[in-house]
Amino acid sequence: MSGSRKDYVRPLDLRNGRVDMGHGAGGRSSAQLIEELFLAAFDNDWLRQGDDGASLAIPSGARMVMATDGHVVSPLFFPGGDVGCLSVHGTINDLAMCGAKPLYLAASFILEEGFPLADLQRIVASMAAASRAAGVPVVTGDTKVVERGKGDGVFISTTGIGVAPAGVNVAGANARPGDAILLSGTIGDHGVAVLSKRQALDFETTITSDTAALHGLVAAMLKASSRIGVLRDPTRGGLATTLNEIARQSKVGMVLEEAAIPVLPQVDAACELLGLDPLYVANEGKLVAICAADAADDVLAAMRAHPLGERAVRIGTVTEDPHRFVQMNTRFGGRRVVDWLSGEQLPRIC
Amino acid sequence: MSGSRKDYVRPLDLRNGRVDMGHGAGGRSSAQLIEELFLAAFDNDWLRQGDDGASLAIPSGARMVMATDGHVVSPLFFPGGDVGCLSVHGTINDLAMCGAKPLYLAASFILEEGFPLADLQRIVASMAAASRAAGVPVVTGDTKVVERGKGDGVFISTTGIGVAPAGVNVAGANARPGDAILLSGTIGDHGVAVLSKRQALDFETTITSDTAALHGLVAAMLKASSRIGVLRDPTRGGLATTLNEIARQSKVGMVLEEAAIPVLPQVDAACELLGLDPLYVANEGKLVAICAADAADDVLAAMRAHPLGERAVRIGTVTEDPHRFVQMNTRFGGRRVVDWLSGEQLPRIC
Amino acid sequence: MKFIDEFRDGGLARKIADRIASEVLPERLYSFMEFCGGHTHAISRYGIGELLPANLRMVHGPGCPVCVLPIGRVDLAIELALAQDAIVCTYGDTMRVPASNGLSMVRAKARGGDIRMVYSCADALEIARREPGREVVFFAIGFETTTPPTALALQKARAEGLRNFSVLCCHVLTPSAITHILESPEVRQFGTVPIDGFVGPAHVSIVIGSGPYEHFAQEYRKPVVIAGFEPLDVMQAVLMLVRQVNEGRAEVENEFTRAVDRDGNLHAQALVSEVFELRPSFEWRGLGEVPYSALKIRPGFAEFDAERRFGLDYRPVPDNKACECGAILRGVKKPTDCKIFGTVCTPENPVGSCMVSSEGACAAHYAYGRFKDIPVHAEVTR
Amino acid sequence: MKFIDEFRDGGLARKIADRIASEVLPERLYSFMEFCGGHTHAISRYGIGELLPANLRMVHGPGCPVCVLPIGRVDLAIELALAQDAIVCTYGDTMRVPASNGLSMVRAKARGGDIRMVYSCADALEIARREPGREVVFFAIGFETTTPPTALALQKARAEGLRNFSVLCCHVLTPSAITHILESPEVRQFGTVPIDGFVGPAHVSIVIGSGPYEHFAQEYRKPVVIAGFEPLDVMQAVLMLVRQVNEGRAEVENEFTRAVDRDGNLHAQALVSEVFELRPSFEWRGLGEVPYSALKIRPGFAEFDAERRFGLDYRPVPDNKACECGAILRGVKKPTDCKIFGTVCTPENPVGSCMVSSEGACAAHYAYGRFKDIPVHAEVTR
Amino acid sequence: MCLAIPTRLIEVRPGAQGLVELGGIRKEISIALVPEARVGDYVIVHVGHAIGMIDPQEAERTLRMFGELAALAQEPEARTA
Amino acid sequence: MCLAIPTRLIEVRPGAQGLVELGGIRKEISIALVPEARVGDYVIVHVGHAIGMIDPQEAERTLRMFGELAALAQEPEARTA
Ligand code: SF4
Ligand code: SF4
Ligand SMILES: [Mg+2]
Ligand SMILES: [Mg+2]
Ligand SMILES: [Mg+2]
Ligand SMILES: [Mg+2]
Ligand SMILES: [Mg+2]
Ligand SMILES: [Mg+2]
Ligand SMILES: [Mg+2]
Ligand SMILES: [Mg+2]
Ligand SMILES: [Mg+2]
Ligand SMILES: [Mg+2]
Repeated sequence: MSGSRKDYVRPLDLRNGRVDMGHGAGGRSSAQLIEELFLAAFDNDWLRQGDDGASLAIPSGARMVMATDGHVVSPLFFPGGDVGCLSVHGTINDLAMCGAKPLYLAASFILEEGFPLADLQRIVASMAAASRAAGVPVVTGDTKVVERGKGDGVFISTTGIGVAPAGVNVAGANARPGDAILLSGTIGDHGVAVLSKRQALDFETTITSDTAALHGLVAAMLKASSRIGVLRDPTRGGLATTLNEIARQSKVGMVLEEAAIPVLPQVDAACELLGLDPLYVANEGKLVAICAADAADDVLAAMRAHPLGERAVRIGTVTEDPHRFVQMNTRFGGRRVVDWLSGEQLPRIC
Repeated sequence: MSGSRKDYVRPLDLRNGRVDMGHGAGGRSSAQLIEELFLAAFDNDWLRQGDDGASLAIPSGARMVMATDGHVVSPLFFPGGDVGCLSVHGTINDLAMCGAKPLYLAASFILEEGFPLADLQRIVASMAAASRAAGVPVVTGDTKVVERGKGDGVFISTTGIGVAPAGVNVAGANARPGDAILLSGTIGDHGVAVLSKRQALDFETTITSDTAALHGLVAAMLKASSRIGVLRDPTRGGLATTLNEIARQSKVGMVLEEAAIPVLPQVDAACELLGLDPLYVANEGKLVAICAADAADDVLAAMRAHPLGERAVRIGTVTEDPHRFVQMNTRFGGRRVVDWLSGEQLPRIC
Repeated sequence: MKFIDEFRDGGLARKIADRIASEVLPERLYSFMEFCGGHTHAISRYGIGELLPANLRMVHGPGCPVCVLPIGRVDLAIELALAQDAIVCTYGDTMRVPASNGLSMVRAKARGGDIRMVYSCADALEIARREPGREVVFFAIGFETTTPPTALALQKARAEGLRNFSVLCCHVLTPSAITHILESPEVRQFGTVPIDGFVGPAHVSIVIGSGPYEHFAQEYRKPVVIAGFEPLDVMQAVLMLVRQVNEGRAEVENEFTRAVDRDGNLHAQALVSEVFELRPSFEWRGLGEVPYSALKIRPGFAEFDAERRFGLDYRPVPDNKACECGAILRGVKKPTDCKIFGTVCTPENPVGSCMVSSEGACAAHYAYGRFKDIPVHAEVTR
Repeated sequence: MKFIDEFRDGGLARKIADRIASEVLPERLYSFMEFCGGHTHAISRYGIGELLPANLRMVHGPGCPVCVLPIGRVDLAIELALAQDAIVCTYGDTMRVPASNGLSMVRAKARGGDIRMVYSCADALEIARREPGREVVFFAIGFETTTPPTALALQKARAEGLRNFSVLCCHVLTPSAITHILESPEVRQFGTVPIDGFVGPAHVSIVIGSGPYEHFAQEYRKPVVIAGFEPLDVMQAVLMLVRQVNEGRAEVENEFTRAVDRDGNLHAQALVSEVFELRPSFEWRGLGEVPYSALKIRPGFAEFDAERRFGLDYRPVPDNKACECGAILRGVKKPTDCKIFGTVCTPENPVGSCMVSSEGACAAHYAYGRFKDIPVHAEVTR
Repeated sequence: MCLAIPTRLIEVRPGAQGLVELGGIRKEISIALVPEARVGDYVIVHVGHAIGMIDPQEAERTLRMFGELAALAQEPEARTA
Repeated sequence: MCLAIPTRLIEVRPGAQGLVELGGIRKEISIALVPEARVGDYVIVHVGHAIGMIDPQEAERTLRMFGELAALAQEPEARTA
């Protein structure tokens, strides 16, 4: 300013600095963290405004969809991604699974005292890149700092809003007996990629997380057919749990064909070694679609034409079943129930 | 179902149970926690749908506002509130501070393994009550569980959306020299109430947190005058930090009158005892408004007519100042700078 | 995956199934017990039951170290974590086994116990090295397969002079359990056990060899076929059992020759007997006290024996009265014969041993087979 | 608040201000040092400077135990937390004091040090009782006010036989510091110290009484008025100093008679001399080594002395070259005379001792007074 | 420095502890350093310990001194005006 | 029970450790219990330890046995049809 002494402020030490309690106290250190780290990465008009919330334009006449997810992955960096891009993809996908075009994201960071600012910057950069690639800006945010031992590096809760065009009615309760069950690609990649970096398990693999934003794929599918009833991303709990959720919501049963479900060989091998079942392992860039049987080919064609749906397949059929069992014809020739996940899926010895 | 054996499932042990890792794994335990605890408390059509997001009706033609906040208060229960109601009020207030009518909330819970389900239920009940009282439903949510020692009981990130009617333009950059600075009531109540329960400090006080949803007050104010430029809730960092933020955004200075700023005697006393300054202590049910000087009386009258603004006062004036200093005429007769908070405000001995 | 995928071929399965169908005598009932949870798992996961003739029934045995782990032993592990503040390391399998007072390792962890899941006992040793200021106890469960790695860890601990490492030894022995099923006093209570033959352990036999079953086959006149855990192995073993029954033989045959011979892994056996000795008696969940059916740590390793180190006092805890596990483990009843199967007793809240691990007879039936039992269904809503 | 609010009355302030204005000799310059940060704080917070005549200047002294804490002492506390894994308990004030290598207690905590803020040293003792397995060190700073509570804690620790509690003693003494300002060799460097009188400590004097200043007043011919920390106290003391100067007196006067007498708290003094003894020399930040200006723990309490217990080796660390604290603390320069005031050196990143605590001369001027210095401004943006 | 504040002692507790009151808030502190303190006295609290006491007569006297100044100050004030 | 899996030993490491490969993933395990194992062998891994080895000839023989059954089974299959 006119007549001011040169306005020098020591910048954040992004190389060796750590998050300390002052960064969360709301004073000048908080402002500096937001400005030099978050704003620098996400840079957009809404954030730069610096208000308590973001003021947004919304196309009128459409239904709005809102979705939220907390992201608490450990380790924070894993093959193929990190908690940053995951937190963008996860919420965008939940919007897409409601048939909505994602428009805006809000991000709430809970940082643990002592977390290296360099790691935070990497995570935020990854998040910003994911947000830009998806065309969904982070328009408002919040940062809190908790004491060492009361957090785990970084937790990111993202919330998204989007709009569902009139005529789109996608919901978990829409599966009908006879409908086809489609899957966009291989299962278990994300979970295995993350497990491979857990200290107690560590194994070498070239598997990378499938983390991706699926709204483009969904848009192509919805364009190809108006007869898609259900969309869902099989994240925590894996494909098995997601299908059981849908069966419960729609009050139907399902019969799957094990032979149709694509699993990468390394995922298969890791599951054998650890005593896991790929059906229960998390995915972050896959979706399940349930559509009218005679629309299945159109939808599959649209999926396969999209880079994130190249390996899309039909994996089964919705059935009438008062017990809402998800069953599976095994590759071996038998049939079994594919149940909900019980508790956590833990590596087993027997 | 027809022909089924009686469908008995052991309910959650809400008396003695604890959050365990299984509650966050996405399987049947997760579903049970959501259904018997969260859904039971928040009960509404959107949540009951059980989809990845909530599908919402939005009045067309208005600007939409989105705000998010993480809530990490310790202790979780404090005089006058708890993290549950706080997480509802905090985000509603951020929407209101943008001039918006809050419509919907999303909630992301990060639970620490071992947290008593009974406490979680109390928090969720308080949250549900606050949401009902405010008329702003929690329409979608997410729950994650982190290992013991990697969280702190419960973190709640809430995100809200609301609509700002055409013509309302409230933002931190709108303060103009000559404007009046209004405050809705006493400062420091929340921070002192929370500090009084910190193990190392504990003192007895009848002070309770001022946590409250301010959207009703804001609506009354906006109705009374169209010349309110800035609204902000002085939370973390207190009144001093909030005013410095606004001064920075609007590129103005401010002069306050210490004698006008209401502080409860017990808050004053606690600050004396701990070496704190009430200007830097957090509030959760107060707001600062900046309006044209000649609208101040109308706005103050509207505030005082509302239960949450009974003690509303004018505390100062916006000035032209290239240095963006917030200054204060002291009760004693001097003048000082009211600076940003540096680091955390810690109890002092000297 | 070599030596795996070939043994899961559905086409070959069909052929073996047809062969079995053609060889069973239509007028006869065949009951075979697969002792091992590994076989139970294969039968459930691949739907082998559907491929077997109606007059051939597979009975799930007690061969899952988690299922047979008695409540009282889990209580000891929890006591170490909660009352003694030890770091208790355990395989993932034991985490959800119900213990007394509504606890389990998962819930004890939620109550503040420092309980850590390990993939190998070597990891527990490593934790002890890294945290010399804490007591680290490895909760050792498992059959003859899992015992040699524990023995190795104990040897290393002694060699390194680790002062803060010990083992809560719950290793059990396969042959004595099989024998017990046929000769225990409880057999009277359930009537004659209608088992015509046994599918013998796969991986256990890698370590102990096929020899130890010979006495049993002769003594009790029951055929035994040692079989791998892949589905074709199981089907082939069933075929081999059908043939023995049809031909009136009671021999030990080995389908799993690619990994098992008569002697087993002598190196591992020597190591085990250096570190462990027989326990006179040990409680098996569902079976009760079984004489000479488990191992304990030899006096030479006493300082690494958590039971001695912490002066632990074993207290048996009775199973739920409604639970039919005892009868199920002996092949006398089926999971669906239990009044509380699928309602009070579910994988989320297991009541009896057979529901504890996914290898347990009830859990396997719940997870994989219950679509055949229409009245049971799985819902969270009340 | 009784005995507080009455002493903050703005109306009375005006009267005293007018009286001062009427009594100062217009042709004379008056420079008074308030030794204590408490007075500095009152002057800044209440804007007292504005109420004093232009020819009367208040000089902020070194009387803040945080400001004068040398880098090397904070380094020791950090070493205890990071290298010795001790729980280091400390008053909130020390948390942001800059140490070596860009660290501070706040940042050492962020790097994993178990550093806990306490409100009282009794809380540190309580932590030691609750966590007998950990070493607990109380980082004891402060003047004669804060020393008796530390002495009490050490007595209790010895009486209880606490084996894991010790104190890193950094207690310093007021009279020697005041003396040093007037007689140290460094005075030559800065020229004559232009101080006409001292506002004497308030709370320190409660403990030590007004007696100890008498020798000083006589020896150096400087008036001293002991004053409370409320703004009216400060103004009244200034008036009393003006009168002494005008009348050519150099006495110890006591404005704070409601709390201070000649002897002080004899009970507390006895306790302190039982536990502590004089250090031959101690480094003060900004002042350098000051002889007999601090206390150490007596040999009878050696096991509770963190310096002996952990074999700590004090290493002095020089201040930043640009820093003018030495001159400022002696009243020769003002904060705005420092080249880096308000730019490189700010409360977020304090460089010198005067910026460390909000009581420091530079920090107080930055927080409360800098609107008078137009060129400096406070912005986060670059 | 040396933040300390006069509070009223409202209860003496075992172990040389005391409950003090200030502007409606209460806190337990140590009174071991002021063994002469009695309920009703104003003790000066620093880091959780009473380190001294207020003499109400002297406080009164000091305030009176300020007041006398006020009276004396009439004259110069008039002069300024 | 006793989850164990045949993996190929691709590297012998100090301290009786070995690197094994399965379907493209690799893991370090202990080979202390199978001192006879050599690189290229298939070892059976359980709880991070090789507890035995696969005899490839025997595996071949077993598979052939299934195959022979397949040939024999032509007849009953025809009967079913
Ligand atoms: S269902 Fe449960 S209680 Fe019943 S027999 Fe099986 S394990 Fe025992
Ligand atoms: S501004 Fe900082 S560096 Fe300069 S004299 Fe003050 S404390 Fe020292
Ligand atoms: Mg979601
Ligand atoms: Mg998601
Ligand atoms: Mg989803
Ligand atoms: Mg916020
Ligand atoms: Mg942590
Ligand atoms: Mg916000
Ligand atoms: Mg808020
Ligand atoms: Mg706000
Ligand atoms: Mg979710
Ligand atoms: Mg915690």
